[in-house]
Amino acid sequence: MTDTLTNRAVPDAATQLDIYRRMIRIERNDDATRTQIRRGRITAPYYSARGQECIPSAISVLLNDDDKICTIYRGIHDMVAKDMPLRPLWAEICGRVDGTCKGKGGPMHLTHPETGVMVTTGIVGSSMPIANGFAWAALLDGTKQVTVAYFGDGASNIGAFHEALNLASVWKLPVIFVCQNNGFAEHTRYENGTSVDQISKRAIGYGMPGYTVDGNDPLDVYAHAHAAIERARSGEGPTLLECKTFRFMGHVFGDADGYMTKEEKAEAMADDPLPKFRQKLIDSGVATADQIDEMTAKAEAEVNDAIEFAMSCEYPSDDELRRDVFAEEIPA
Amino acid sequence: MTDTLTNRAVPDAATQLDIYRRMIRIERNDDATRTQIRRGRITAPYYSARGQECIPSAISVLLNDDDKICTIYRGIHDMVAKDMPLRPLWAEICGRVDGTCKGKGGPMHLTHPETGVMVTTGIVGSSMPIANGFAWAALLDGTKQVTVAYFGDGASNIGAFHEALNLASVWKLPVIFVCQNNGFAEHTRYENGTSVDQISKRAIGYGMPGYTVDGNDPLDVYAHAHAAIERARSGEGPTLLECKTFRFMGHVFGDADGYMTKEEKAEAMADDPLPKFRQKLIDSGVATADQIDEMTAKAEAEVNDAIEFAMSCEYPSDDELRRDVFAEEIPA
Amino acid sequence: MRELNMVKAINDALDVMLARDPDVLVFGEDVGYFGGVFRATEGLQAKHGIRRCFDTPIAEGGIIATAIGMGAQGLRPVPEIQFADYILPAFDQLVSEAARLRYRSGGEFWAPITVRSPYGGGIFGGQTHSQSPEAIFAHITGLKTVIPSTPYDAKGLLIAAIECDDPVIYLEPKRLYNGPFDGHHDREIGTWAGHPAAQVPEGHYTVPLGKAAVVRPGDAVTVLAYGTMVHVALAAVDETGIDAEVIDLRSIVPLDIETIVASANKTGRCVIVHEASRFGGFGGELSSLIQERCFYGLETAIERVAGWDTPYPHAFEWDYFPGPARIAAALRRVMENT
Amino acid sequence: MRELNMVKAINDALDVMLARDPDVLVFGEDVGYFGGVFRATEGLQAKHGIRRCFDTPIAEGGIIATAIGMGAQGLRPVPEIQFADYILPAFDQLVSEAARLRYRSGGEFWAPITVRSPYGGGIFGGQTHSQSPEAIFAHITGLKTVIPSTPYDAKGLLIAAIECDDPVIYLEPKRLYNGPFDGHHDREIGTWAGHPAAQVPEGHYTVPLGKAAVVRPGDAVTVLAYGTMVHVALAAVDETGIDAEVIDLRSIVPLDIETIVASANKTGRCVIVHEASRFGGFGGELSSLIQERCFYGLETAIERVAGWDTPYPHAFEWDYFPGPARIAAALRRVMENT
Amino acid sequence: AAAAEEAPSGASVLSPAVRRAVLEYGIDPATIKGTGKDGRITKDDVVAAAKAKSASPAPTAST
Ligand SMILES: Cc1ncc(C[n+]2csc(CCOP(=O)(O)OP(=O)(O)O)c2C)c(N)n1
Ligand SMILES: Cc1ncc(C[n+]2csc(CCOP(=O)(O)OP(=O)(O)O)c2C)c(N)n1
Ligand SMILES: [Mg+2]
Ligand SMILES: [Mg+2]
Ligand SMILES: [Mg+2]
Repeated sequence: MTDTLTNRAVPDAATQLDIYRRMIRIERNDDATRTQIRRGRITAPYYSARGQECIPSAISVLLNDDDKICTIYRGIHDMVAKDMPLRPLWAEICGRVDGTCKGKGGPMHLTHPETGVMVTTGIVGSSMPIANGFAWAALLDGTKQVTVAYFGDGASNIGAFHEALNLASVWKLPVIFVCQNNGFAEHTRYENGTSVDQISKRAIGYGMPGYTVDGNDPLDVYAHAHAAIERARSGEGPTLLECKTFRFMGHVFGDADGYMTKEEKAEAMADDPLPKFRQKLIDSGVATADQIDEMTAKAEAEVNDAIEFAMSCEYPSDDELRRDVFAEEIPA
Repeated sequence: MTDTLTNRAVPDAATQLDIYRRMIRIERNDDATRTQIRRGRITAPYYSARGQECIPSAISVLLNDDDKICTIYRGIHDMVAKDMPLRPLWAEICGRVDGTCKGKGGPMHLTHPETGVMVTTGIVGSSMPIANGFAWAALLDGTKQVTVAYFGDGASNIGAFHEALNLASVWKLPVIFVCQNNGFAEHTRYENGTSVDQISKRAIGYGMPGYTVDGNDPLDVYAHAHAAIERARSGEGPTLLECKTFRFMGHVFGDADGYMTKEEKAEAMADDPLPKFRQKLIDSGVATADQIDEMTAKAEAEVNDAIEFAMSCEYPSDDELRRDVFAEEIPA
Repeated sequence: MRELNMVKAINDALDVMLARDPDVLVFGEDVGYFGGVFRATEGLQAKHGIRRCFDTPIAEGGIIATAIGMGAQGLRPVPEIQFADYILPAFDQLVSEAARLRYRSGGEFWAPITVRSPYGGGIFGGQTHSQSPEAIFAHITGLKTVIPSTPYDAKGLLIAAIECDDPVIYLEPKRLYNGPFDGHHDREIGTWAGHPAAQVPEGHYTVPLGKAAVVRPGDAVTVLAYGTMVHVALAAVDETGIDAEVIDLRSIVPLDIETIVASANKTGRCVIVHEASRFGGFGGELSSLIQERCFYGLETAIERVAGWDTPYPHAFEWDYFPGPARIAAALRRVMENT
Repeated sequence: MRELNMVKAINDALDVMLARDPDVLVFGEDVGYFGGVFRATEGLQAKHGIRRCFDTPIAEGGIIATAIGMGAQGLRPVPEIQFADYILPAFDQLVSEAARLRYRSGGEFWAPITVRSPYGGGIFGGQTHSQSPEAIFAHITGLKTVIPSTPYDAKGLLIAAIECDDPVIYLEPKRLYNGPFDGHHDREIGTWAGHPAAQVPEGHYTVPLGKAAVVRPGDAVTVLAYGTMVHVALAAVDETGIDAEVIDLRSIVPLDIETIVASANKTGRCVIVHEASRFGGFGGELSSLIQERCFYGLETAIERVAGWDTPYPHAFEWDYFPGPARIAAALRRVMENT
Repeated sequence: AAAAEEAPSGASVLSPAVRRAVLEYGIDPATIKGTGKDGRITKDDVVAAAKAKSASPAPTAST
């Protein structure tokens, strides 16, 4: 009952490599984050997106810097995929003044207008309808800018989801609603919170196309994102993409995983998008193992540089506390 | 794409007459309300449901006193259909102490637990998810009680709708969600607020049956309500019924109707459910014109009695102001 | 100059800003084609086009969220929420997003939105069409809250709010739309005709946010009010003959604390008036601020006159409403109590 | 008697009530199978069954609405909202429905629900996982607001809240779950072990709503606090050596005004402490009430020590948090200022 | 408060404004007859008493 794509766009070799570049950058960054936390160098709740790298990577190759994304606490992969620079990202995670938000956003509210990373919320659902505002602005300005709203499967059950999709469709807004369905909302299984077997079916209720996509297959995500973005850019309105995937590290880093069986977890993790796509690139002659290793090393170097940079930055000074509450500084 | 009923229950003659009795009681009550306002005997914003009589009438013949309804500002027809007595109803509209809420609810918040009229909200959407609570209680108590949530087409676009339907479906609650689609939300046309051509299609997104029904045809409403109530009582979960109808008197009594063409309005009003069903009852030999006239006269008398009763009641005394804020009275 | 009532003054402000600034957008339920249930947006869609003034579905959270996104991209949205009571489904968006975007982005972007909403009672609206929610907004850091009491101020403050780069909750005392209601519901109710503040200049002008107006100078007691209560307080002062200084706060965030403190220090006596229920209302903040800053200037305890601590009561509207008699009694008390 | 930390005490209260009253239901996100993100509902589903303790989708408005309907039909739902910051999407249901149902039905039915929610800062939660929203609830007539500060009170107040026929917002200071945090974040942080109020009786007992506790009697100055701030205030008092009377309000609605007034009249000096930002916070109500009732007994201006008027600031958590040093400074000021 | 325990009558309850006034003008409140509610001393009473005091010959005007 969910829609089926007829014209499947296929990324060329360079684009495939670019997708992989983003994926490995995410993966290296995620790995380093967990290491830093484990070593006690940073203290922050961390919502790892290990396993979900493919989704924003295959989408972001189709986006420009001025295309916007609105994402969530589990969204650093979305930002890294959008090529947000890692130094200000890390400085922000560490709460330093050179952070992209002067240290005042912190790990849960990273934003970076230069690369279109506009809203990151800690309140489930809230960023989805905000995406519509960016899209309206684009319509009004007559640009081709699109906005991608990333969210989880659990978030598809809150009222904000409904209002966001209905508004976007009534107004034919250039938004792509991307549900990263990892099967769980915190520790609650999909089916205990969600009344429909495929979230993409909800698109029917908003008169927009809805697709269920293999979120671990870059080519599948790319093809559907391509259609959705084309549709948005040409003024036809929004699309709902449900990308099925898995979060390898549980809800928040350090989580116990007693809420699923070992077999279930092992099976899901066997479908790791990274080694699978790596192998595919090599097999299809898009890249050699060496090229990929080089790319990996480069990503790792960038991450390490960003971390060391961040650790060397100052904390914001006390006056910052009272700045940015309003346009004018508030009195002490 | 919306569901189609296969087994259509047909009301027997007595039931058909009972539906008509409820319809004419609503219509006489509505007519009297408008007269009283016109004559300046009551001051209240009035959301007439003239034209929508058939929907709650054909549903209420299937309900018991302990089945609950949750409705809205445009809901007096739903209450009258549920056989709420008219004296306390009118006393409440007039703000008198003999009102069903001691005059403290007023015309927008009428409730009457004895006939299952439990929640009436002025905030669009808010009563829908509350219906789930009654349904949960019924599940827990192991009764066969069902809850009907009435709401408008415009209300299907607010977040509360989404949360209500998803929760009800996940928990398989005995709720019937009845959208009285009259084509307008205040002065805004259906299609300017709603992204799908049939609201019943939204049921797909919640894994529940959804039907679009002719809300001016008692037999069609009855057949679908019958299926929905059966489903609910047998523990299979909720249903969404979209009943298409029209509000003859605009949004609020006294409204200008410049937001539609004269032809459009005339055409909609030509499908008046009352004379149509009256004729049908006569033609099919269910009742004679005399019987129906007698029924009408009886309804009218009941309404007049209720009005005169209400006007003779006292206003609540000042101490009532501070009662019912909390379980204990608050100090003056 | 033209005389306008408050609805027309608001309409005029929107018209001026739509014409002047292509980034200004006006939208909400029934706002476009129909012109708004209180007529505040009448004619704007016809004049400025459907892209600049448009209808929305019933989805208050979605409306405010859309405004936030627009604002973060540089537009100046002016959404209408039809009644202030309907703001609550959008409360999360206002608090967690609109109010906080500037801070958490380190000043990179913000939500320069102006949420217009009619509020307050005295119109037989019952529980959910009469409330005064200003206190819950005043407590949210990052939001500004503005409340006009005259057509002149309504236009000037609204333009200032739209031009302000912060999110502003602009509450319109709906009881004042057609006239300066003084609380005497049992008398004939006047219109704005002939009122000096109904003289509304054409074109662009502003009344700055954060500047109170001393609407009646006096030496005996300071009366703080806003919205409808300004007119009710003036009536009460007249009726008592007490030489009160009546201050119309006009915006409660930012608050013109200097004007308040100067007056309180001068008179040594204060009465604070608001329609919202008393417990936890904005009067508490005003009273504490004065007490903190003028302690040794106080001759008697500061009084609050407010709605009772009940839901807005359908059957007791005029008992709940803090009318001239209740204010006059408080004025007499603070004058006697020394 | 057993020693329990605050989470365990809350769990115990729920367990007692689930066992005692078949109408009690416990539900929320991750509450059932998983036992709650803070473990407050651990083991309850296994013991009392999936009908009595269950998981919900992420839909705060729907969760509260469901509780309202259950309550109106005579059940006693105890929904959990995972963090108080997530209550906002349910604010409409709490204000327009839960708080108002009894009044507008003329006392025919009501919503005897207890909304449990962890609140407050000091846990590096940033903007949306640290806030203290009590003031916006206190202003809503029809809601009661309860805040425990010890395991003993947490259990007794929670049982009282569940048994209360009104809707209660029960805010759990999450910083106190594991120990009586006194604001010295840079020192080793203690647990509840050995604290007298960690002695939690088995079975059913209540701590009545609306009764404050004088946790440290004194003659020099009255300190009003609740939640985490009780322990921070006690530390500050200790450090200054001032003979302060520290009052733990325990519930802010209903408010134990008698205990407050008696203490303020005795000491003539007051310091009010809360974590929430100051402007429009609950301290304003407390300060005005004392000023109104004890005016001639006040030796010096009432002070408020509170969070700064900024969003909860990720990068400045301990600057924002009203720690012992800030409270001590206020205590010294009110003792000097006469 | 301490002041409340010392003197009975109207002088016992002094508003903050009056307390400051008696300090500024150096006047013993016990010597003032209050004209306020229940014989309470007002700020005006203090000012009047101060005027009366300065109108009477200065106690020690050694030039
Ligand atoms: C309104 C709200 N309710 C609850 C939470 C707590 N919470 C944080 S993440 C989460 C689960 C979200 O699940 P999903 O949408 O599937 O995203 P995922 O974490 O799996 O990526 C919950 C319940 C919240 N942040 N906001
Ligand atoms: C949350 C909220 N927003 C807006 C309103 C104002 N309002 C009252 S009725 C209405 C239209 C509702 O339309 P619909 O759901 O189709 O019901 P109908 O009135 O047609 O029966 C609106 C917008 C409200 N009461 N509550
Ligand atoms: Mg998920
Ligand atoms: Mg309608
Ligand atoms: Mg603005």
